[in-house]
Amino acid sequence: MSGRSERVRGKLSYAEAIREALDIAMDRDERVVLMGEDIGVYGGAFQVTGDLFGKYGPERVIDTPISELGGAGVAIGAAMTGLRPVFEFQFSDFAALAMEQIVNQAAKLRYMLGGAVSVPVVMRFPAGSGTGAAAQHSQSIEAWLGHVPGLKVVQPSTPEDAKGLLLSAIEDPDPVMIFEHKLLYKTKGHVPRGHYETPIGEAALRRIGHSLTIVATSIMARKSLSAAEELARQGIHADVIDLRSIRPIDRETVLASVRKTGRLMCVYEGVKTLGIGAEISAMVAESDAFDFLEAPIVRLGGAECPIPYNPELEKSVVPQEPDILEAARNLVQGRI
Amino acid sequence: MSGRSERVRGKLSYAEAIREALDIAMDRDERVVLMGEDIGVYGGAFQVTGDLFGKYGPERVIDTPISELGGAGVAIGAAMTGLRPVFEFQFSDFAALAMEQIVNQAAKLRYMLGGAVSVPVVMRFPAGSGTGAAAQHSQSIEAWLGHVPGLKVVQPSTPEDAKGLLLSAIEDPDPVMIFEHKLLYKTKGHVPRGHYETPIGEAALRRIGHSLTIVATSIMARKSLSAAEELARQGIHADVIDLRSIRPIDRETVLASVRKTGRLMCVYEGVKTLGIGAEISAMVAESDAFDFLEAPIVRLGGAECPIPYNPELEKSVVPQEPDILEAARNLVQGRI
Amino acid sequence: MASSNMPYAVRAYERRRLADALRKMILIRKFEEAAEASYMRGLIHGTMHLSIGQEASAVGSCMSLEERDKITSTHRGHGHCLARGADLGRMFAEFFGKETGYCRGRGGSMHIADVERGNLGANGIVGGGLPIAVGSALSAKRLGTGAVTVCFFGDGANNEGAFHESLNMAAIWKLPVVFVCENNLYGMSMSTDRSTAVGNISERAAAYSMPGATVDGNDFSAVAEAVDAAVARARAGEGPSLVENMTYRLRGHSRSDRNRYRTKQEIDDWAKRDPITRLFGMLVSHGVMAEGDMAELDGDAARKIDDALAFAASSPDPKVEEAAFYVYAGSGAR
Amino acid sequence: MASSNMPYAVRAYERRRLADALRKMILIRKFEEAAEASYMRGLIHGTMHLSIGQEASAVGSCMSLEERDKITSTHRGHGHCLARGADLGRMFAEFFGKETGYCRGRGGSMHIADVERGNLGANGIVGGGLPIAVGSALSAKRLGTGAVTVCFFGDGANNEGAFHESLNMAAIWKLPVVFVCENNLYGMSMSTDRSTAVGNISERAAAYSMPGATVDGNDFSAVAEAVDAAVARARAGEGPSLVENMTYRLRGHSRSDRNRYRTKQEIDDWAKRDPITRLFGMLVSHGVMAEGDMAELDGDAARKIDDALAFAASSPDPKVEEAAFYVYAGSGAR
Ligand SMILES: Cc1ncc(C[n+]2csc(CCOP(=O)(O)OP(=O)(O)O)c2C)c(N)n1
Ligand SMILES: Cc1ncc(C[n+]2csc(CCOP(=O)(O)OP(=O)(O)O)c2C)c(N)n1
Ligand SMILES: [Mg+2]
Ligand SMILES: [Mg+2]
Repeated sequence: MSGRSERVRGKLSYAEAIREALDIAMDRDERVVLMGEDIGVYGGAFQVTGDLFGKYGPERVIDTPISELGGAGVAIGAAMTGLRPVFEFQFSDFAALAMEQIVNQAAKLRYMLGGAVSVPVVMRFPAGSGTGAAAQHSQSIEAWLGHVPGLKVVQPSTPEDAKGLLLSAIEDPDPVMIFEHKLLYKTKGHVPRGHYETPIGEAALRRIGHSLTIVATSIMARKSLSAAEELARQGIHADVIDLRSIRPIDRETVLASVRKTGRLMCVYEGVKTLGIGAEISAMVAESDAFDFLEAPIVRLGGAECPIPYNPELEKSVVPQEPDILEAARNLVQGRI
Repeated sequence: MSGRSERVRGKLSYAEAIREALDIAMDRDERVVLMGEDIGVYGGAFQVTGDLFGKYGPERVIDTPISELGGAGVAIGAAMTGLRPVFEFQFSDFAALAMEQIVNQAAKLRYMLGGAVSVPVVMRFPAGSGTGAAAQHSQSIEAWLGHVPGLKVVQPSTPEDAKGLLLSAIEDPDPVMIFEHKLLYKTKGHVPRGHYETPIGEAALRRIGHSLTIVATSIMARKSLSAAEELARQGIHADVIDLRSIRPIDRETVLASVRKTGRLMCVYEGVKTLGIGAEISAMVAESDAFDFLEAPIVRLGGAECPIPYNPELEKSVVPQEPDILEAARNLVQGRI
Repeated sequence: MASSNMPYAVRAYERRRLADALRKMILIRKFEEAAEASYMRGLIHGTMHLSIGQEASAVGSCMSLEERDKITSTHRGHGHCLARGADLGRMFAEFFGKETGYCRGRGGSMHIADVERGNLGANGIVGGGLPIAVGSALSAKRLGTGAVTVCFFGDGANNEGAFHESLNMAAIWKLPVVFVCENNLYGMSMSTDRSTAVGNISERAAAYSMPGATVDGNDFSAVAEAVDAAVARARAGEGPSLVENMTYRLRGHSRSDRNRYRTKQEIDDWAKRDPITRLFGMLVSHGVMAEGDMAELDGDAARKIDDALAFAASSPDPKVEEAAFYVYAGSGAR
Repeated sequence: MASSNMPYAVRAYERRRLADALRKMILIRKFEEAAEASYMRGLIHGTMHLSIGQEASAVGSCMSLEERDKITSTHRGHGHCLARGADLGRMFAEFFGKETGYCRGRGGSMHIADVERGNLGANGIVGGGLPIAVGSALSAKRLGTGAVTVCFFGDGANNEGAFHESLNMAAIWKLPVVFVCENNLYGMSMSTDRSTAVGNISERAAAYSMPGATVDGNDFSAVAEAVDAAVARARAGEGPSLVENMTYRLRGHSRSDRNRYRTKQEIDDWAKRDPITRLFGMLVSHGVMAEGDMAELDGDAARKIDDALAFAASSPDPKVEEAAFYVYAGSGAR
């Protein structure tokens, strides 16, 4: 839309990139409003909305009471009737309080009403472990929403995508759920200026190799990329796919890579069982790419355990770079 | 416990088998109480509790207000402090209202407290489509709970298992979630008398073949068995595994079968993407059984669509027997 | 001072509007009786919740609504939908699962909606519509449309957390929404005595510093008076209200209800307070209608119902290949 | 009539118990100050919510509790835990993530619990403990244990649906539970003025036909008086109550709070109403203590804290191989 504004500038953090997207969207469209707990003068639990309250005021940056079910429902009702709400959950864990409105209402209304209504709501979920906040503030529950037709679900891993996917989401006529890993908020990267959209449903091939395919989500895409650099020094060359979107999934990008490499590893932070890696694995195993597989499909996911408080324990229950390295080496060297 | 009471008698329906389990458990243990909406004089929306209210009275068969989050939480708090509540959701869809208490509390309390507490609660969820109740009363959301460490999740497909798994669940020191398919309530089968326990975490190999392995859950286990009879007439002999438990999963039974047959098909009613079939497929694809696979792993799951109201549409979005037949034939004849 | 002894409705509305209200109530009754009959004959799939006996609540609560206004409805929502002027044929077509139905056969009775007439939809989740209504009111306020939203819900729904969260937000933000509780004494089998820790649900309004009123929900005029005042208040920017219409469902909760939790006596007593008979009697006694008019109204309604049933019956089913249309924007013709 | 002019606490409790209450309040204060210091020194992971300034609410609310009684606590729960007599060493050990901690290092500050002393646990979910408390009260009633449950929650939590559902169920079933709202004027940055559509949260009690009272939560005696009465009522089988303790957290919500939503003036004003100073002053003025006693109490507390910190620091970390112990019964030694 905003044409030739793709000049690169100083790096922005992931949180700043999100804030910039919100600012741009609010500036171009009066209907965009922000809702959530402590997003006003406090600037958000993770300082994502920052001073947007100062710029747009309480009419458009709306602090909600601690009422996740109701708050999400209000955003949904508002979206049905002309606003474009972006609702921030303080932690993705609290989605558990609002599943009824997200799943039974937002996801299904268009369908149940035979297309007579749209629910263009965006919900943002700070997710993941690594902050010492323990079991009720550290979950990765994107797989729940990825299982729900009617929703779109994305997990940006870079500042550029955080902005572009959010701008896409706000334009989208359907409900879009954005999982933002808390440890990413301070990571920096180049972010194009102005308005641009990163398409929902497209994975990013971040690195090209031939020895194996690594499909990773969110912060695991970064860890996998970094591991892949080290692997390359050891003569193992990975395709690294940052999935970005888990509903819909970019099937073709994954399959094309697996057809080339013959080896697949999925890396994700959510609990391994029934996590996103299960879907990627199954999607490949049922496709024509199956015939190209030279080894079992490896999943590196979170342990079957709530997130513990102790920092060493906490690290031990989600994949870390050394785990990725080791699993990749074993996979390529036929040691599984 | 109740020793030699395994005499076979007239058939019971699935609903009657559940009621019998509740009755036995209440009779042997004063601490067992039932909670849920309209489970008292009304007998439950699906007449599962029936006249237990008449027998045990309002102190032990407790009608709850329409407050799923609070009701589930009360059951959890009661379980932590000495009762053995069995909580009935009127429809599994309403679990969406109680996810916070189920997931953030029941599943995690033992862990978060370092083992200092137990949450021996049982929750029952009438699930699935086929009754014309449309998108908010027909979901199969067991995959959400299957993704949550700290819970146990089962899906009985026969009256015998419905009773045995429920009795196991009530004895279990951890929270057990039972998904009961609504279309199964009236199906009949032999049910042993008295107290017995069907172990949680064990699949049932319902039929022995060699051409392919069908792993199915809940009502799909019945449909698959029936399809397998027809397949046998056509010279295709399936191992049919009724998974019964989706957390934990009986890995060995599935892998042993796949090592034998070399072909795997998963049949489940939940939405295909990120449904239980994804996990089964991935579990096999990452195991040593991978080397025995002679064909891609087929998943027959629900369509990427809420459950529609129109009866023909409703049938079309979940696997039916002819779909199973066709998919199995294609798999065995190498046509996928 | 004679006029002040007249019921509110007679004072407030023109004859035409009073007759129209009665006509709508009769239409709702006949519509549901016809739906029930179709159901019995196996023409309707699934379940169905009839509001027979509650027509004054539906129609009375919508009297002062304008085109721009919105409602959110419930699983027991046929009356709400018709009160806002929905097309009978498209409603029956929906029950029959037809492509011409309001939801193209995908929703059924529990999701009946008529978005063009401001009905944002019935809801299969008890309490599900409450936050949505508040969102609709938030839109109206932000966008300055002047629209008011009427949010219907049952006595059972008042114990859902969504009730509490919704009323609180509506109040702190002074939103133009009217919460209309249709208290028919039971949430399925549970009486409000057993389920609800307060005498009148309207007393809960105080917990949100909003006005609350309990009225005879089978008295069309009383309902209209209370809701009109609440709508005016909302329209004037003074915030939300809670109105409780005391009424009764003469049928069971749904098809599977064996009425074990209430007595035949109670049902009979309430049948005597039939809201249609009462409104008709009032209109006759105030000279708005004549005794003989009822037959004509009944006849009119019956004809409309027959036409609508015929339309629905002859409508096409949705195509099975199109089962997954309308999950996302752009999938499915519109 | 001199005695009736005496504060409730002085009338109701023996000297020993009054001194003990003050001792506990001081211990809580010093404990949290030490935790804060450890946090600053990077010894504590994650986040931490301090209740400095709210000690009278924690200790006053537990005065009439017996061993069999239960409490449910919140994310701001150190005071509640210590009020019930928890071991300081095991608490610090938990903050340090040690195997000797109350949660074996798996829970941290937000999940601190002491089940043996009836503390069913802090909760990271605002409002999460409310239904659990009701469940605990249901157990007590069914099993006839005579136990009362005190349910702590914040002003912010009062807008969660769980609040509404829990109070309603407690009331309809007349359960032995006391809801203690610690109203410190803010839920994170949102003042109750902005978040809550009612003047005093205790007014919401009427929506559940239970008694509600608002007291000065920094006045130990006022808190104890109100909660003791509510506990007695619960114990007598007369059902639940709601008590609102008006108090203030002198620290930020958590480490990341920049206090942008409140003024320094406000904080300073509240600091002048320090509950510890006030209780001590009261005890001195009624001859229960002497001015000079404070130094000894402080010294005692400091020594206990030092010992506890030493215990925690020297305790072993949990083994990484045992990270997934305690997910299910039987996994992990006990
Ligand atoms: C969240 C939720 N819980 C339970 C149900 C099942 N259910 C459908 S209607 C109903 C009773 C609702 O009572 P009320 O709100 O008084 O409405 P009424 O049926 O009396 O019109 C129940 C329990 C549901 N649909 N949604
Ligand atoms: C369900 C839920 N929503 C939001 C949060 C984030 N959060 C933690 S404490 C808090 C404020 C709670 O306010 P209040 O209940 O008044 O307790 P206080 O912190 O003032 O003691 C918030 C919003 C949470 N932990 N859980
Ligand atoms: Mg009702
Ligand atoms: Mg507070």
